[in-house]
Amino acid sequence: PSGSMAEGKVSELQIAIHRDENTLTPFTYVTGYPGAAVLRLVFDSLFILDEQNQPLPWMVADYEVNAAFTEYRISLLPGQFWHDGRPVTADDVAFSFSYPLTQSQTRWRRIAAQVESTDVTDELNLTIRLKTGNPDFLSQALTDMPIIPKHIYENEVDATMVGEALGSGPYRLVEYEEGKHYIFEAVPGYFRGDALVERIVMPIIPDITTIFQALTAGSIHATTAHVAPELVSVFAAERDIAVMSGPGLATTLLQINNEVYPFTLPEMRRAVMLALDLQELVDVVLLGHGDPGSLGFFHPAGIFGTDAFVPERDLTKSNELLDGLGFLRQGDFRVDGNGQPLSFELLVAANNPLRIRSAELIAEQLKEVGIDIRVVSLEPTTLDERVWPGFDVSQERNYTLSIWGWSAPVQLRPDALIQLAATDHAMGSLNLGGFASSEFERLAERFITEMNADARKAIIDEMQVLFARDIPLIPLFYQQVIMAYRPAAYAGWVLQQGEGIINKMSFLPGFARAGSAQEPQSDAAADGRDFLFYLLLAGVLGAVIVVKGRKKGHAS
Amino acid sequence: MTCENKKKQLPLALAGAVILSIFLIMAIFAPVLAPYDPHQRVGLPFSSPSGGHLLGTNDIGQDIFSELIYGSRLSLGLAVLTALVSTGFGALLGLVAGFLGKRVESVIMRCTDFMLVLPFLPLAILLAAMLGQGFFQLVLVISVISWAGTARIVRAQVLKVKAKGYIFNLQAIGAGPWYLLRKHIFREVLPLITYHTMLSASNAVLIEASLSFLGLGNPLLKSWGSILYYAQIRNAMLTDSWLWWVIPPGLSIAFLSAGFLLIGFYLEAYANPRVERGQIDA
Amino acid sequence: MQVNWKRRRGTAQYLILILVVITVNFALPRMLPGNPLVFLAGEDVGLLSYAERNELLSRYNLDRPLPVQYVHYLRDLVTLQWGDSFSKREPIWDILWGRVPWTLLLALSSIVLSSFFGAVLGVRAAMNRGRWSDIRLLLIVSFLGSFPSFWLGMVLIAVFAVQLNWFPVFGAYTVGTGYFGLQKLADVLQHLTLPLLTLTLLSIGRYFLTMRYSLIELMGEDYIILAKAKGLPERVIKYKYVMRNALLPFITVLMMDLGFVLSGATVVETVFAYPGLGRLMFEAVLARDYPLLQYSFLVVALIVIAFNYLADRMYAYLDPRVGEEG
Amino acid sequence: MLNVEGLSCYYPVADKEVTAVCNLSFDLGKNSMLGLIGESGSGKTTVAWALLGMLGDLGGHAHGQFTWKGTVYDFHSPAPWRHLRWREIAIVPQTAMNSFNPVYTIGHSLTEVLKWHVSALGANERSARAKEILARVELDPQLFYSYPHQLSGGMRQRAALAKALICNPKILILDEATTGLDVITEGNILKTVAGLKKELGMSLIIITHDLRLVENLCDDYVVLKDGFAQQPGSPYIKKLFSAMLQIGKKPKVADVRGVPILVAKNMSKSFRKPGTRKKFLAIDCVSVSLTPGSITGLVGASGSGKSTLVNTLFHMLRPDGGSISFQGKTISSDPSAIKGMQRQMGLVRQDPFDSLPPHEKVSAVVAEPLQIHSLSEGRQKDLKKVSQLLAEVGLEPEVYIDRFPHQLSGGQRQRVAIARALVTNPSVLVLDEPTSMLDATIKLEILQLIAQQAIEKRLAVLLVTHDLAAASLVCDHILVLHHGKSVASGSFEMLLQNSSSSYLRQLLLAATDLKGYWRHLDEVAPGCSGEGVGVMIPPAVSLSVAERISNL
Ligand SMILES: Nc1ncnc2c1ncn2[C@@H]1O[C@H](COP(=O)(O)OP(=O)(O)OP(=O)(O)O)[C@@H](O)[C@H]1O
Ligand SMILES: Nc1ncnc2c1ncn2[C@@H]1O[C@H](COP(=O)(O)OP(=O)(O)OP(=O)(O)O)[C@@H](O)[C@H]1O
Ligand SMILES: [Mg+2]
Ligand SMILES: [Mg+2]
Repeated sequence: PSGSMAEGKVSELQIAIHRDENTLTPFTYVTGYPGAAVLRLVFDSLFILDEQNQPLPWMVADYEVNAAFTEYRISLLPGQFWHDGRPVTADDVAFSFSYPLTQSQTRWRRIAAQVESTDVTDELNLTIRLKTGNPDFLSQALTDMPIIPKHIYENEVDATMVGEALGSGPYRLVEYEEGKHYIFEAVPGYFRGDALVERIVMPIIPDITTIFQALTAGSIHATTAHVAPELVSVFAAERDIAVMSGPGLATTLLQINNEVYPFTLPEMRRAVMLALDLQELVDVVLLGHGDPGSLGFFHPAGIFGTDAFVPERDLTKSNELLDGLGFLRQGDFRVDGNGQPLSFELLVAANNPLRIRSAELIAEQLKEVGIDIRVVSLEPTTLDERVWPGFDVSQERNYTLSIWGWSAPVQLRPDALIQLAATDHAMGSLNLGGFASSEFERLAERFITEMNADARKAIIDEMQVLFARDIPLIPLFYQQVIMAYRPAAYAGWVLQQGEGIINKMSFLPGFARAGSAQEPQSDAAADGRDFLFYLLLAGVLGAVIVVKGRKKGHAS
Repeated sequence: MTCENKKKQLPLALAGAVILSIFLIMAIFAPVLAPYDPHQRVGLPFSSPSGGHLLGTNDIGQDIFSELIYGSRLSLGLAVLTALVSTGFGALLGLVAGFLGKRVESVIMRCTDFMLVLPFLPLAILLAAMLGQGFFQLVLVISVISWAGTARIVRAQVLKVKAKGYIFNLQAIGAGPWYLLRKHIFREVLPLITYHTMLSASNAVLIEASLSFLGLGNPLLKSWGSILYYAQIRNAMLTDSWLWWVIPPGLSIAFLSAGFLLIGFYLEAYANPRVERGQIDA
Repeated sequence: MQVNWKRRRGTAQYLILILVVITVNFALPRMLPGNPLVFLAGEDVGLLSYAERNELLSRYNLDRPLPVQYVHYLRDLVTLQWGDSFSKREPIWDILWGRVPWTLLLALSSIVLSSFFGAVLGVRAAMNRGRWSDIRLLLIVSFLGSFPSFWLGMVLIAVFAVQLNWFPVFGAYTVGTGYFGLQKLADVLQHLTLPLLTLTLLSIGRYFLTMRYSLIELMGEDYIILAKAKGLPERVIKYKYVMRNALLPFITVLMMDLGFVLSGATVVETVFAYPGLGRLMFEAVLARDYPLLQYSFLVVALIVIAFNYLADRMYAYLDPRVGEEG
Repeated sequence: MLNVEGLSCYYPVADKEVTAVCNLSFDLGKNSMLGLIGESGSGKTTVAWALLGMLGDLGGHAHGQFTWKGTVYDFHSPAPWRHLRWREIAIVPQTAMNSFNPVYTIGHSLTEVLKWHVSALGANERSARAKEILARVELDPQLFYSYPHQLSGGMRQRAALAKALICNPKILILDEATTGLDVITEGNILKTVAGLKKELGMSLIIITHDLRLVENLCDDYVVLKDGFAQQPGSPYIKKLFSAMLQIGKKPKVADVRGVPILVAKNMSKSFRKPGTRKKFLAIDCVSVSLTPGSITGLVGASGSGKSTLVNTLFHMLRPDGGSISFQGKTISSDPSAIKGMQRQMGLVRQDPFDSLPPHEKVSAVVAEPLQIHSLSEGRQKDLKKVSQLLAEVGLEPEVYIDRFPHQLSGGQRQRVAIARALVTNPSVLVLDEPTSMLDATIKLEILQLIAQQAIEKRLAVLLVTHDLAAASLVCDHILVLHHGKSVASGSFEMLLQNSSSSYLRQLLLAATDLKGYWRHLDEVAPGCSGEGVGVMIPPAVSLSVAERISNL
């Protein structure tokens, strides 16, 4: 039930969310996507990321950063209120940057840990002082940290006990039923203008196929779920459904355990890399709706990436490298120096068909250079436990190769490569392959102390070069973010790169796209389904006739 | 009427046998019958049926027809093996429990109670983590969870049969429990056991598919269930491809269990000769 | 005296069973690879320092030796202080309360429907044993029961929800409406239809076959033949007289099915986004949410045991010859 | 009232049709009683079921016509059976003992019929009527609350009669309905039925082997032989009637006393009283001892505990008290000892419809004890033995050996059961009403067979019977049970002379002369023991068992 109201406003939208994100407070939500994304409808942050993931002042009227990147002076825009009517003050902001330290929620805690002190000047002004200078604090932390109401949290020892999601964002969470739905209502008099959609109803639908059935049926108007590649053409042909797409930032990669022979040898890793045909992966698995991975990890279209590191397949070179290592062919496959066949297990999560398919393709591709890959699918948490035991890279890993993935925010972090490859367990907290390189360590140290933006970018480029040379891991592809929605219901959607269309900008005047109703497209709607329908109808009719016939038989 | 019945039942049993043997032949001669290696990508992903690919190709371009033929190996094997193991074990315990009664019975029954409430999903994960995710592990997992049901039902039926006068009579003239179980009780519950064998056979195939659906199975095994799983997860229902991707494996599973049922039908006539007695609609 | 002893032994056995179940529900989740850290620490769990991780573990008593944890669990269990779920961040009681009614609605109605139709069709088939109508029914029922549940669910959605728009695609009710009273009821029933149909089609086969078998086994009995000679209406003989005798195995199937639908409808609940226990448990398993797992499994286990116990007790009532000395 | 024209009935047996009844015609007048007699397997039961249109349910089919209230119906076509059954024609089937649904109480079964046929009655009225009718057939109205398996064979037969009477049918078919009753009860029951017949203008078809009944009660009779009706006065009919047993012709005393092989001392068994929590003793300190070569008769009213005693002897019921010793050894609860004892014992249970495995052919049924006790000497030899035994009990092996039990008549099943009991050459034979469904000729043959076996093979026999004539003929020793107590024991003659047991006298009186007994009952109040009882008892003549057999 929705209807366009006057002035292009919409009274209600049904947006399916593909998993339960608990009470949707900063301390109870579960995943970065869709959890944190939806959370931002309710909670504001000082800055937000715009369409291109560039920081944009939001709650902030004016700000100033000192040269050492240790002091961030911020003055808030007036007229901001919590959903319970109290005004948002600098005090709340300061509280938001200290309170998470007492909590176990790591994402906020990590930010708060950088803060040495906060200095509240008056109602609307404060200064945040960092322990060490960090030029990325604005883009990484100030855009991220949700501002929470001090009066709600201040006496709470365990923040997860606060069930009510009370923020200052454009939407108020009015109802949450565990496992069933969320309902949001636009907050009147929001300081950036009244939201264009009065009410958002988010049913929780765990099965993606069901979500798209519902979208086809018209019972939902949009969804947090990304459209599967094979559906793009289907939806494109569908009159009532529009599709929006952009590069994806979620990275699917071949994680290599650098500590397991022969992958301890960079040549071996390089040989594997050269034997892979990433474009084929994209074409077959993603049907072209994605981009092949860059060895420098960062998406070429992203902030830090360049397309210089997208590898080309080169079987001859790969073979040469392997031969050079003394891994000679014996029959179909090669054997290593100890006479052991080059045969490895490739672990993959059993719940992710794209990754399973990728693994199968990789096995096929590596077979061509004489490497035997046995794909093993594992229940996701079991896989985690083998690749990333205890989520602690210092613990003993138990795998050789695995198809792994990092979510979109990792692509946005300037220090992503350090996390992925630094030897130090605290810094290289995502270094699942146990990559160790003194050269890289030096780069990392330089990066941390460097405050100049351009110099930092240069170091990142150097790191990417090193990645492309030593190959600690092999990024396979970045799946495009494709979103589908019913334009007749609402068309103001803004696609944030790598994330999707569920964000504040989609709903706020001045940010949302103009021109709501879209022209209906061609009506070549899936004939197959019509056929299915008639077939089943015939089946039901047949059954009815049979039963009736039997009854008659009885009567006589 | 007996004559009619017999005449009618023989072709049925034959039909069942034919269906099963077709699948069996499919399984045994898969390499000969299948046009392609089902693990090989031989066409464009998601292509429609054509001369080269009778049932089109799947999401990465493997030939669905070949997948189907090779799938019969695993599905048939899984169905038969699980059915035999779980019903065999379950029926045996059910018979013993129902007939011997007393302490044996209550111990066995508490075991079945326990099996019935044993949480299946964690168990499946645990066994998969400990034993791996191969074919035999799958057989084991599915058997472990399904024998208890058979045991309970068989036991309930045995209790009923045990109360019959002729069993009482035979006991009186010295028939021991094993003798009675073997010669009479087993025979009386044989149709029920056959049904359960058939049900567990098709159930095994379904459980395998469902495990895949939940991301707990092994979608790498080429089975009918995994073909369906990919069809489902790659949204075959929203495109045209359901016609050649979803219907054939679905029908195969259905025909397999129909085949088993028809055979069971014949067995039942053997176990209970009073076929023509007491048909109320006569 | 003797009876008394027997009963006491029976009770003891059930106590042991329940204790074993309690223990297994404690141990099994903890034996799984992985841990619930990701839900305790949020998404950036990899950034936890060593000390932070330890602190977190100790806050939830996860660093204690298992026996100690077990004792804690037992204590919480009996004092009914079940605490919060790791992944849901809500009291387990509340979570269960939010789910159990829906599960019961789905489970019970599917059991009622499938047992009813299974029984009726089973009687029909048995009465026509060996004839075409029997074989036809047998084939249809076995055929329908041979499709994977997710597949069946999807087909139903595609036809009845998307194409015909007769039923909603997902959920247990329309979200965000002010329905109440009859309107609400109609809405809930509408949402119930498709998942119910799926579950029913799936489990009808068992009832059908069990009923058919039990009847055929009875059909030759002299008292059934006499019942007909007594001029009782056919309907009465079929659906009352004869069915009563077939109840013993039938009830067994029924009680067992209950356990299955309570916790095993995961797939159907997922496909239809139905907020039942099955999906909850499945998510809890993936999350390694120990407390939620152990208590929800326990609740289901107790319900199942209770019903099977009931079934056992009913045997003697259902067939007075059973359970007497002989 | 009812006119049957050219009734033929067929059963399929192994792809062939056997004709059970051929071209039978008869009339049944209003308020009349028709006897349907003939030897075992001649088609009597078949006729009865055909009249209810039930042959189809037994696997057979019928041809012919019948006229009912002026309308002609075809047996073949779906006649208005629904309206005829029970309201107009009711039956006490030969399977009466097995005709109650075991999961319902007797009361439920009775009221159910009422519910569907006499819709005007309320629930309370229905149960009142049911209890009343139970009392009428000499059953304790409390049995309303019992389950069928808690009743003795005779009690079940009477309950079946109650069920048949409860709707006041116009025609009542009694198919061997009194075989499980002692003569006194039988007399009383028949009197009740006769009374009802007069009262309600009911017609009866009585199927029986007891020709005295036919002689004394029936207005007319039809004699069947191999499915064909016999002309009145045909030699076959004469032969049939001459074979009637006359009690008292050859009584005897025997003292073949040896060492008893089976001794049961002070056996007691209690059951719960129906509808209450109280217990009663079904057998109360009863002792029996069986000696090789002798036949012990166990007689007593229906429900007096005979079958219960038999069951305890076979360890199928755990007695509350008492001990059993076999071949001098006390048999405890040790299974192997029990099995060893059971191996040497043969058993024929009271209800032949409930004691044969339904899914085995006769050959397998009879040979089964050999299998059980691993006495089998190979298929061929076993089969030969079985054939021989079947022939001895009067069943042609070629015809019957490949049939299933449900394809046999009641008497045929009884004989199969006897053959089965004899197949292991047991040393103790326990027979619970083994000849109740047999006609006089075959009965004599069977009794002769048993007696012969007793002598030749030194068999100890316990014969439970209501047929005092038979008992007096073959039994060396008789034990009389009354309400679970052993009230008298000794040789037949001794018991007659020592007339302390008025109960036995009554029994004998009734057995000797039915008409006289009935008259006697009419004169004196029911249940009394009159003066002239002794008069009818013939003088005792001592005869050895061997002589008795030659006399038979
Ligand atoms: N269902 C059946 N199938 C095949 N033959 C049958 C069936 N029922 C009875 N018969 C045969 O039909 C003949 C007549 O049987 P019926 O039961 O009418 O005999 P009866 O006169 O009642 O004998 P009895 O006095 O022993 O009860 C017998 O030879 C019997 O073997
Ligand atoms: N299982 C039982 N439960 C309760 N009462 C029983 C049970 N079996 C027998 N009785 C009762 O015990 C008494 C004796 O029964 P029994 O069968 O021994 O009689 P019977 O002498 O064989 O009679 P009949 O000649 O009628 O067969 C009856 O009153 C009967 O109701
Ligand atoms: Mg008869
Ligand atoms: Mg008796």
